[in-house]
Amino acid sequence: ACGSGGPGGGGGDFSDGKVVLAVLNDQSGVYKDLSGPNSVKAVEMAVADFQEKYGEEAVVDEIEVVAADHQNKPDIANTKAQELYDREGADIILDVPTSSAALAVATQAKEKKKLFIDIGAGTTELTNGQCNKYTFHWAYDTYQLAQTTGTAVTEGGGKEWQIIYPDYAFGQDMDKSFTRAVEEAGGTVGDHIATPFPNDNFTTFLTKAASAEPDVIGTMQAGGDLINLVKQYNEGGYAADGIELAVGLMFITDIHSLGVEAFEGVQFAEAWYWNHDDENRAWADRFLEETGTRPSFAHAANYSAALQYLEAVQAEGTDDADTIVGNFEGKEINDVFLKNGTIRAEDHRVIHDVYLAKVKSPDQVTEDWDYEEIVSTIPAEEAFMPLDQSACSMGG
Amino acid sequence: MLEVRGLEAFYGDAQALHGVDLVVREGEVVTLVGRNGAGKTTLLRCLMGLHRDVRGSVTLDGTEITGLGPHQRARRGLGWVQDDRGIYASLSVEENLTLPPVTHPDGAWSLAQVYDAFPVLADRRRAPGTTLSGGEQQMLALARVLRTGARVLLLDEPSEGLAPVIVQRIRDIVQQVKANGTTVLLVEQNVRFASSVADRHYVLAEGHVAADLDNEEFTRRQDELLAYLGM
Amino acid sequence: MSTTTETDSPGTAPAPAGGGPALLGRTRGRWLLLAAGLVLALVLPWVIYPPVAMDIAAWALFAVALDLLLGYAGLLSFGHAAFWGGSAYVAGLTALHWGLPFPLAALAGAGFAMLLAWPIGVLSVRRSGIYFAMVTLAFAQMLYFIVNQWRGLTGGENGLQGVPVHFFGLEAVETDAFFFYYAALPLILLGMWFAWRVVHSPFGRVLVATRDNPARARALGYDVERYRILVFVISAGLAGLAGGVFAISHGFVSLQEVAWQTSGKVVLLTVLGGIGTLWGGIVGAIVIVILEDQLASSGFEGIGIITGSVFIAVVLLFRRGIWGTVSDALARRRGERPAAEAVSAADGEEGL
Amino acid sequence: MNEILQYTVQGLAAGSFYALAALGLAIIFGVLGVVNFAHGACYMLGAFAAAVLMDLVGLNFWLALIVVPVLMFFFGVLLERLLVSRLTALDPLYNFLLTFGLSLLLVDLVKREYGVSGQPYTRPEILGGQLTLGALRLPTYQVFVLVFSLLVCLGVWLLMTRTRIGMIVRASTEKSELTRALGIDVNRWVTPVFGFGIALAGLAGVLAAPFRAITADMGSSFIIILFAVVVIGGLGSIVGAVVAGFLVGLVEAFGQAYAPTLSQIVIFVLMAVVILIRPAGLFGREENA
Amino acid sequence: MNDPQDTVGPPGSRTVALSARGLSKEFRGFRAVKDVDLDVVEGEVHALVGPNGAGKTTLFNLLTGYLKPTSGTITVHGKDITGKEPEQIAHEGVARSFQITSLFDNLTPREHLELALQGMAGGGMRFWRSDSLLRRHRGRADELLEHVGLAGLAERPAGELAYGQKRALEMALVLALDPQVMLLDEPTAGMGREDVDRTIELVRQVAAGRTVVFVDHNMHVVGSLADHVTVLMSGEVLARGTYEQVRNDERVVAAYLGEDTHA
Ligand SMILES: Nc1ncnc2c1ncn2[C@@H]1O[C@H](COP(=O)(O)OP(=O)(O)OP(=O)(O)O)[C@@H](O)[C@H]1O
Ligand SMILES: Nc1ncnc2c1ncn2[C@@H]1O[C@H](COP(=O)(O)OP(=O)(O)OP(=O)(O)O)[C@@H](O)[C@H]1O
Ligand SMILES: [Mg+2]
Ligand SMILES: [Mg+2]
Repeated sequence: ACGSGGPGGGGGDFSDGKVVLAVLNDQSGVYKDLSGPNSVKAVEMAVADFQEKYGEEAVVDEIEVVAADHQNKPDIANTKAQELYDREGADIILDVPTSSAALAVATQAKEKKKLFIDIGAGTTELTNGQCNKYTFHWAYDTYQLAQTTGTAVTEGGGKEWQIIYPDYAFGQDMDKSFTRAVEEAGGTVGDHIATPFPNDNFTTFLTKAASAEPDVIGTMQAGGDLINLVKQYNEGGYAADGIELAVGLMFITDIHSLGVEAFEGVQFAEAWYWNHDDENRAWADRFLEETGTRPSFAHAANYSAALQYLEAVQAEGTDDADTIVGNFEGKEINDVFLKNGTIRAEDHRVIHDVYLAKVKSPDQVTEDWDYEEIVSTIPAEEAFMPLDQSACSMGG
Repeated sequence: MLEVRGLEAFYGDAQALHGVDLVVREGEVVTLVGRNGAGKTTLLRCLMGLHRDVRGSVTLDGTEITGLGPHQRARRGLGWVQDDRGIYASLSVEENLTLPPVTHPDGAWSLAQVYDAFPVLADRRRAPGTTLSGGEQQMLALARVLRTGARVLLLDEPSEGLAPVIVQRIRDIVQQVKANGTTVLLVEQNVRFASSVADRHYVLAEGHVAADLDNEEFTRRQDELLAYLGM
Repeated sequence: MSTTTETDSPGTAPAPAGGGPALLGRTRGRWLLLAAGLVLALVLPWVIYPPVAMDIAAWALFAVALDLLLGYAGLLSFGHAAFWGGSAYVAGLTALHWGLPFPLAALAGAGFAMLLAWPIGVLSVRRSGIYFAMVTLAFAQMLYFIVNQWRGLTGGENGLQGVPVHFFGLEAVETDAFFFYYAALPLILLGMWFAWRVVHSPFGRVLVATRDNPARARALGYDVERYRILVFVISAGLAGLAGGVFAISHGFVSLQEVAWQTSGKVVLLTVLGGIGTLWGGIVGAIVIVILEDQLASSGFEGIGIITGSVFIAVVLLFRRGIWGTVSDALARRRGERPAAEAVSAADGEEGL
Repeated sequence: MNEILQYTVQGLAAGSFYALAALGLAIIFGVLGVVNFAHGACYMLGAFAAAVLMDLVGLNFWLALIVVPVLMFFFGVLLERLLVSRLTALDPLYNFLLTFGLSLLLVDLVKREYGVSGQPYTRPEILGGQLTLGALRLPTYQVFVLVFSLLVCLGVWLLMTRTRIGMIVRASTEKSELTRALGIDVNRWVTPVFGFGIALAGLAGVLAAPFRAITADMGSSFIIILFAVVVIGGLGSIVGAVVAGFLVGLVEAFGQAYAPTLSQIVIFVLMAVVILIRPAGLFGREENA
Repeated sequence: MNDPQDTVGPPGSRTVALSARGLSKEFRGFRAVKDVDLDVVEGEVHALVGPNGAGKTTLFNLLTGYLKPTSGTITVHGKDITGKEPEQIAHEGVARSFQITSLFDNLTPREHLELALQGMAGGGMRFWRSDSLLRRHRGRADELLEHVGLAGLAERPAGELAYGQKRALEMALVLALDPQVMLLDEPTAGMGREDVDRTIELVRQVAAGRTVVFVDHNMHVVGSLADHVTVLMSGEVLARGTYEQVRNDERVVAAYLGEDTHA
């Protein structure tokens, strides 16, 4: 059952007479490039677009964007979230990468009965065991990553797999989802090799995995560990032996910083790519103007979430959280980020079309940030965890 | 050779030396006697430039060395043996000996000379310095400054804790060194030892020079001094 | 020749009996200070956002616990996150699964921290100085890996979420950070009082002696290792109490609590406040927790630049920390001797 | 059998990084009594310097192996003069804390300047590919790292034990006041030695550049393992640092191969066992308390 | 604590207070102490002399647990203490002083003694009591300070004392432990003659009813104090007997005293 708490004051439709969007993310740590300060920019773009679109018609004049840095520390995220809701009058918190931080903020959202749309975190718990009425998960999750890469690569011919995964919750989730996806697509998974995290030496693991002579080594490492692994995969000369590398989680910022040479031919799941179609590209051009860089999927998703929230506010004429939740649930959306998007009412997961991408070779690259080739599109319904597998019950 | 004027030294708020004046002439052996806590060690440390909190002037060979750092003073010919000997644990006996640079090659002892004078050191030349016994360490420390050829030796209680035979050996060495024309300023508690090697004696009491005696007078007034100084 | 009075060379400046804080030199001053401290503790959530006030209180106790070990036994633990975090998990788990009221959950956590500290202490106190720091760091790291792997129990890097506050059905405390603060404060104060008691006990005196000259202490019949182990366990227990309260107040426990950065942070608080002052850590906690909170909303990238610089500045310029510097200045004005640096250079034990 | 050989070489190659860096740590500790917490950050700076200079002035790997350690040497000299030297008379813990602060600062400065994603790096073509020895196939680069660092370790060991420099360095460490009074200008030695230790960390960083992710955080967990290495080897023991470095590399590789979930804990268990049996470390000198 | 009955051993009873059998110590191949047998009779003052490096300090370290013997056994009043830790041996009534002074630089002499007295009384682990407990030792502490001539310096941190004063404090600490067996390593080293005489007097006083073993190079001290002398040389016992016997032993003269024998 849904929570029954209504807004405190009956008279005003807007708390404090304004709408406050808060971006709580990592402004200095590992997710800085991927979302960080530029996510705040993306949200500001959404506000500007909203104000331009409705002008005088807008139901609220004052829209404020505030930002805070959680430094990837869940306790800071937790305190900051409370502060944003209580003191800064935030009506919604956006982004929050790092699973533990996201889960902590979700708990606060539930306590304070305020909205929270997560973009940066990958954990399926947000829409599963730990879901709640006020929390939405907008862009991607570990299930979707594994499902996308596992299915698409296997169907593309990589039948025999070895999986190397980091031995912590994210990696373990990914390993399970991957295995299921691969097997459903008709492939087989040999060894599941757990590695320490963080780790800078994967040579032993790669040797072990390659000794089974698989078609594909699936790796669930991320960030610096992924780079370590990819470099050592390249040094080991496994590509020449016909062993492909498929990656669970990779961001365009990774490719940008290391160069396409390092990742050439690597396949991975992508939630959104700036150069995929004209609509994306047009928005990416504007983003480039604002920030001097091309957007990652997280930037686009932040824009989308902020914009859709404001649309809901406009439609309902209030920033009351329960009303907005009502507006959101079951809504179908198409915007620059969400293609065939639906906000599932049952678990608040936002499903949309996602892609299997492949890193271009250096000679295919025609301009800065032109790194990816979209190999296939996975329809929304297939990419995300089916409802029957979710343990979400909104009452709890 | 060595001249000290108005030397004052402080430990925080406490003053340890209250204007010490003394002169050591070339080739002399001079002792510094005084009861525990009189400031003898402090004086030597000041001469070596190891004490930061000082006032007054020190000249060596007529040149003012007051502002110089310890290593510069060493290079000008001051050689110091500290009261707790200062043997390096991380260096072998031989390395302890070869560590200090030879500053005045004419008077410098060779390794062979050292080993000749102190056969124990030769036996244990590979052993880490501090595994020697207290007395062996004292010999090592003395031998070490002799190797540099220092022209003025500042020795802080070199006979302390040594077996009588060794004390005799040390005395012989001091005499030998003196015969070579080296100047020695010696802190001593052992009056017999002091009077057997030194030309003159400064009596230090409560941070200043209480008396300046030649050896004859020193021996003559020994009992009176002992009573006065509690030595 | 100039007369530079360098009081910061250790060993020359003596400490008052037991290296105790000179700020509390006089009985009247001591009472005034105590009263001021209590008032501060009581009004804190009125002037500072209550969850932040709670963080300050918890970190302050953590720093006091560390100073008990660092300042009075001369042992720098760089692995205290193990006890703070270990306790946080136990407190969280007991509250979550058994529904323990939070004071009991925090005490259970503290108990666990002490149990954990015992074997670690037995192994670590075999070395002192820098070695001790590295060994404790390594053990804490080991716990980190275990917590991370034991996902079924701890939630791995997602953390242990949804830890409830139980407080005998008192709803205000259970839901409102402001009231929770007052419910938790007695636990924190109890911990601080206990640390004070330890420092000013016969045990505390011996501890200082073992810090300054362990070989001598042994000749006097004191089993130095036993003293060190006991103070390690006590310190861990207090750190655990703080960690337990902290976890409950946040409603979850994350890997962050057992990570080495947490150990580093508490060392920072202690050093900033002043090593060997016992209460300095409180000042350190106030400064750093507020600073971090402010920085988080300031848009400034790179907290490490600030904390790193603070660290460097304190070590270079105010080695006695805020509390120590102020109390020395007061002591000097009264014509007393300033206290010596708690960590003395005399300890050549770990030489090459 | 083949695999065991393979793991052995891989373990030793990974150990090379530990050995080189631990050697620098040991030398710095030896001379200044300072445990340099910023050593991991210096390793990171070495890798970054290689990458950034390649990007800016096209400095190649071979030159980087010389230029970067030289730069790091001067960086170390600067650090010593500006910061570390101010604390020499004090308990080594203060310098430990200082360098801890320094590592936070350096890492975040690099993040601010270069972001958090990795830097690209290309190694010379000649070090690419595989070496085949019978049935054994090894990446050329790993073999290079192993041989190169063994040579460096040997050279440093000879320098410290067989030369006057080494002797002066050890003496200055132990009793700087006395060493001065014996006519040696200690400051002239302490500073370059600190720089030298930092240069070794930087060198390890350059070697890591082609093979590992060049990120601001790359030194953060590295330093922790490095501490375990020196505890196992015996703090301040040069031989100990090198042997334990390679040993830890091996233990890690075999742990990863045969007990992956435990592989990280294994190193710390090893450390605990060493402390239990030989508190001073495998090569540390036992001292009477 | 000392039981009055058994401290004053009648001179004839010849109970052995401290005994070593076949004691050896090897340092990385170097044998500093070789197969030493030593019996110290209750109530006597026993001097240990020998050239530098003979192994005296090492023997002391073995007897007090700071070093573990390579072989051999040590007993105190018939009780085997081989391999025990220093603090345990202290509790067996064996106390020592150090050749190189070893004090708590930040503590005053009075605090040193309070600490020492409390160590023997036990209760140092009581972290829940107030440290004013220590004050009950103050009377005895001041008495001891008086005894060694440090009464005026009771409140000065030990780090500021001159060497001779530190030696005196060192001595007071040993006394504070009220041991049955006292081991003094060069108690007069670095002292002026007056202090030496005062120390001799002091040792003589406290030796009443106790067993004392000491090392000293000052033959004057050995001659005035020792009932028995053991001469060590290269780690082995070269000679033993009364002072008179030993100083006339040719081997001892040759190896240790030199021709210049009287002090
Ligand atoms: N580190 C110190 N801090 C404070 N005072 C000191 C320090 N070292 C020495 N003093 C004081 O300075 C005075 C002189 O000491 P010094 O060591 O020079 O005496 P000394 O004549 O060498 O005595 P001894 O014969 O015992 O070696 C003494 O009163 C002593 O207490
Ligand atoms: N830790 C050690 N390692 C190696 N050798 C040692 C060690 N300690 C002592 N020795 C050696 O053992 C021998 C005996 O030393 P010890 O200190 O017992 O002599 P001592 O009789 O006390 O001499 P002194 O009267 O000069 O103090 C010496 O040759 C010394 O070098
Ligand atoms: Mg002296
Ligand atoms: Mg001796």
